[in-house]
Amino acid sequence: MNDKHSILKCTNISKSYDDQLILSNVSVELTKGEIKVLIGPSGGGKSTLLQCINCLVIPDSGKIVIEDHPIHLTRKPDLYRLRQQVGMIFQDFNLFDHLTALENITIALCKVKKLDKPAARKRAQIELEQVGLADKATLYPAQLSGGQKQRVAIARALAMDPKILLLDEPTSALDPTLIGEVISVIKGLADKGMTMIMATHQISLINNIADEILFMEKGRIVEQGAPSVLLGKGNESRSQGFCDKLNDLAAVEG
Amino acid sequence: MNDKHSILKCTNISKSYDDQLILSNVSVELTKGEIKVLIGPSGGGKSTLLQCINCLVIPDSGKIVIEDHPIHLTRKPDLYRLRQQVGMIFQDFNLFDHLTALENITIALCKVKKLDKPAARKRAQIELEQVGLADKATLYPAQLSGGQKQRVAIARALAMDPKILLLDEPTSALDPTLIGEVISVIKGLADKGMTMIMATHQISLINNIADEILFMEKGRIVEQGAPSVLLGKGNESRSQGFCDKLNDLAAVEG
Amino acid sequence: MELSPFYQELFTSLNRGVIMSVALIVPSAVGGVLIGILAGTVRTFGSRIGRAIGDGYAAVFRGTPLVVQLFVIYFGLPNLGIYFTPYAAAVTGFTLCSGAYQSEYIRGALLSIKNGQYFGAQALGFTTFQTIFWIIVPQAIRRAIHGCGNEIIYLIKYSSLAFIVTCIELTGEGKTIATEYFRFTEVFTIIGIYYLVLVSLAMLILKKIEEWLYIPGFGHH
Amino acid sequence: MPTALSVVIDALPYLLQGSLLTASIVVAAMLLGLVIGTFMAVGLVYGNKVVRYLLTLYLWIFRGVPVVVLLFLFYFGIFNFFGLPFSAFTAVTIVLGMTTGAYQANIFRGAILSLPQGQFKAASGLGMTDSQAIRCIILPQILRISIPAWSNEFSIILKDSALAFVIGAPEIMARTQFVASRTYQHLAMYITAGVIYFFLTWAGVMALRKLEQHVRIPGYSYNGSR
Amino acid sequence: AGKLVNGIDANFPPFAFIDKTGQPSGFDVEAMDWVAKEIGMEVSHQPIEWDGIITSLLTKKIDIIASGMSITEERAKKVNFSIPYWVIKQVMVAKKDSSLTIDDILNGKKAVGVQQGTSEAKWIKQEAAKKGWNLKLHYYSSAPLAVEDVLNGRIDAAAMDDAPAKDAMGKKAVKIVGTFGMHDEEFGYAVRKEDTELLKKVNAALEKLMGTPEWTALIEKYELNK
Ligand SMILES: Nc1ncnc2c1ncn2[C@@H]1O[C@H](COP(=O)(O)OP(=O)(O)OP(=O)(O)O)[C@@H](O)[C@H]1O
Ligand SMILES: Nc1ncnc2c1ncn2[C@@H]1O[C@H](COP(=O)(O)OP(=O)(O)OP(=O)(O)O)[C@@H](O)[C@H]1O
Ligand SMILES: [Mg+2]
Ligand SMILES: [Mg+2]
Repeated sequence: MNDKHSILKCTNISKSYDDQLILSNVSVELTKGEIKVLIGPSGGGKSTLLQCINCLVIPDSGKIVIEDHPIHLTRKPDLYRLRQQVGMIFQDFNLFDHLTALENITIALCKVKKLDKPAARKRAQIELEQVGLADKATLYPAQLSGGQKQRVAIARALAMDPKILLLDEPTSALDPTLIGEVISVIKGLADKGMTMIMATHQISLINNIADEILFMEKGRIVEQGAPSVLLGKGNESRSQGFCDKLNDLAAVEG
Repeated sequence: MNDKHSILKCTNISKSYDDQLILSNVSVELTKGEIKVLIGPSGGGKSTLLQCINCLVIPDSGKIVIEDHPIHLTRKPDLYRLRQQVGMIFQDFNLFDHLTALENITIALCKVKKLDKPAARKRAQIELEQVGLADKATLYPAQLSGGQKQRVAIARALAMDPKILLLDEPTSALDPTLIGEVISVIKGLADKGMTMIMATHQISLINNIADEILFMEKGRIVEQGAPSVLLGKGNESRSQGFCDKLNDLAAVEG
Repeated sequence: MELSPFYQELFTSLNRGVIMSVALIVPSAVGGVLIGILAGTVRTFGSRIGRAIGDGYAAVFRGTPLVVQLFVIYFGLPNLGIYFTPYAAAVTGFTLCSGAYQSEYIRGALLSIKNGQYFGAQALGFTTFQTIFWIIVPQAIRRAIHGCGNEIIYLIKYSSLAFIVTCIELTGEGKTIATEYFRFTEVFTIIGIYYLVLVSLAMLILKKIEEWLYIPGFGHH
Repeated sequence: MPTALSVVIDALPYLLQGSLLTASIVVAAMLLGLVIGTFMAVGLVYGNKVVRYLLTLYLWIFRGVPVVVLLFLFYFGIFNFFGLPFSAFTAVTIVLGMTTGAYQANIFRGAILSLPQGQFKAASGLGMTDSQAIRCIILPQILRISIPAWSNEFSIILKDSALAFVIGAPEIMARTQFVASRTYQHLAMYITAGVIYFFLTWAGVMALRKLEQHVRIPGYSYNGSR
Repeated sequence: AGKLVNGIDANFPPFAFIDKTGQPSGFDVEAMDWVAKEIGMEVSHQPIEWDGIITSLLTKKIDIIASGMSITEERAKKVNFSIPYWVIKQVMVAKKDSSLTIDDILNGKKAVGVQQGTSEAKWIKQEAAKKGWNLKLHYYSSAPLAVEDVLNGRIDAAAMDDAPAKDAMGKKAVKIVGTFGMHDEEFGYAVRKEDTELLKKVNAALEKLMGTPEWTALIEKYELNK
């Protein structure tokens, strides 16, 4: 397979709410196995961009092409197909509160992938094991710690065999003591070659797995480059102030 | 004033819920200006201990003495007096949602300290300035960011002129980008000589301001000592595993 | 436009009735809300005895039909030497019944306030009463306002039961004309329109109150 | 002159027969209301402009007009006009069902809006269609949350069912009046009716409590069930 | 044989009421049974709210009203009446131990109860305005309730038909003070305007019944002439 061939290509995505332009002509391209990280100040449009990519928010204009199939933004079946191929992890997990950890995974397998019950359960069990939660299968979200919830959410997304994973600040709703477990699961995915695009300010994630950082501000990607460049000392660009702050925070933490 | 004289002395505090012992014979003593930090695994009893100190949770047994006045745990007026002298900052702020930032501070001054309205407003304004929020006085909690909320909560506690401040994981509900502002306010308080006892896993707070670390596990203080000792490399005690993890996390963050 | 004698008489009566209706509804609605707040608070935070009394009150007045309550108040209490005028009996019955339902909405709202609010106030040295009165209840009222508004709309429609205790309001006046002329369908349709107007008016006022009490972070989604 | 007690005892079987009618009207109307309310709530939240406008109009009329009036309009007017041969029982059930449907729609709408938006987004994110997300994720949650409010609605409809007599279905209240008119024991009869209603309400509320506990999920502290 | 549904106001003893066993009973009910048999039809008696009784007739929910209905001009515009079968007088009822006279009641600033919507209510109101009576009218939802309040002492007297007044005398500590000058009224059966065939048969049967000893026996049984 040609690794340089793009698996996802979003071109000139724009979105506004009530006359306010939130995203203006943003383009992102991902090749297989690539990992991009979105950083930038709050309100910069990171979450909106991620949600536009799998059309949870329908862009006002722009083109989305996944594995050479262009997506019709107005055709529901197209959107459903897109979302099956693009998994998403949210900041606050969004597990289905009325279903157990296992059922959270099986329900999509049954309804969307049309697996039968036993097959779905088998698959779900495997995914839970992968994230180290085989023994929590029958617990409800309210009975899980934050870190465990996020790991179930990851398992749920992976069970759908997504081509790409979108992660929106996957660790920022977690207690400092719980972040570690989620980081290590994400690192594991990176090692296995999962294609990902994530918004995060977790320095350890940025430094260790990102192929490229996209710095977003006021709805535009104002800067992009390898972590070593953007976070490097000599960086004199627009994102400098922000990157310095990130570095500072990391220093304080140390 | 004799700085070595204890300002707060809790002796043999025990507490159980439904036959489950949550705190067993915990004793803590604070001298003026001293800062103690509680660490330990989740469920270890840190929050419960803090809430026992100002009797939000009434201990089953034990003695609390503040500035040489023993507190009768069964006499409501005693409890109200104790709480006026011991300020508390919560993990999730607990601002009064129906009052503006300013009113959050004035209401306690008016109702508890019986100040008249203008005096209370004046005092509240001063406290808001101290935490850098003079311009947010008329906003409601829902309109403030997490960091701002926590700063209002700190201002509200300080307006009551507490002898001691209790802080329960004051930064752990905050986005990484918002933690900094709260840390710097707390550091400012430490510099001014405020007596504090806080539960936190924020390495920068522990390293920079703690006089002593108390390591809590299963309702007991199993270890205590200066940060340099407990977090030092050679520590071979019961808390070792946990402290290593904290150190690791800090390293990862760097 | 000349109205036929039937319609002239009808509208004169209905207009007189609607005044009586409003005179019944307004004090009952206000009284119901006040009792609801009191009873709801006692049922949530009261002592064991207070809670038992509050729960008993709510169970009786929600469990039995309003007609029965009115009947007992008006025709039953004289046996104990207590005489209510028709108007007083109607307002008393409406207020007590409405208060019972309101207390349920208030109770739900009180329970939905996170206990952090309670702790926050306690930690500042508020007494329990101060905490409930200044911190919890003002928030609960804002949460409960939709339910309370619903109950007031129910009250408007139930006010017609005042005829049981000889208090003649909108429906009563209409019925009198309707029985005289035996033209029920027309009369009831017009009564329905009157009520629709009353209810719409109430919704408007409730909306205003809601806006007036509005605070960022409450109610609006 | 018969004593109040003997009148009540004599009338009890007759009243209890009436409570069977009352109970079946209430159960049928509440179920019909549940179906109407569920569909309407979904339409009110997720529907397009026209749907929302029409449903709001329905809400406004059915909440604004007294049930007696609606009953008259439907039984003597609309059903008659279209030649629908509904019995009094069916007619009352339909009208009460449509009325409570409006109130239930409002309850469910509130519940849907109180769910975190993320639940729907997460379902969509997994590739579920909108109707799958609503059926599998949204409805199971909001129906649970709504049980306490639903029990309020139940106790209201239970008492509204007395209107059935307006079109000739003699339930508890009508029977109470019949006996009172014959015996002149009004007070005793009304109190008896009150007690019967009280127990019916109590039975219904308890059953709903049971249901609520049965479908309870860890982590929810639904109102009114500590 | 055809079927007839007779709508009755079951709160109007002794003409129509529900007996101890829960069956419709009363003077009108038994008379109607006889009439139906005579014209070769089956009859059932349907208790129905007075408010809706004429509408029910017009919309064919019932076929005839034989239930103490006064023949009035207004009603005659909508339905056809049979021949009158009973003359009813309007009387005042007061407490048994009361010493009030009719004149006291009309001119002594007394409180008088009437059933709302009845012809006596309308008549007293009009005459009072014309003749300057200073009584104060209270409106009740039924005559028995007015009697109830006479006993409670809230009102001094109640104006009502003589038959139910006699019925009340048998059951409560009240007495009839006397008539108060209102014209007598006549009861008749009501049928739909288009049912001329039915009306003819009913009239014939009714006329025949009134000539038989059964008629006097019925009057005896329900104590209409006491
Ligand atoms: N549904 C919406 N309606 C109106 N405005 C919205 C909506 N969703 C987002 N916005 C606005 O879009 C802007 C970008 O929001 P977005 O959540 O994408 O930012 P972000 O970069 O993810 O910020 P954060 O770091 O706080 O998550 C913000 O100004 C926000 O207020
Ligand atoms: N109201 C309560 N009823 C019953 N058990 C309780 C109650 N409050 C706390 N506990 C239990 O007491 C134990 C200690 O809780 P506590 O909140 O003090 O721990 P902690 O050290 O603060 O943990 P964390 O780091 O998660 O905040 C836990 O096992 C908890 O489940
Ligand atoms: Mg975001
Ligand atoms: Mg804690």
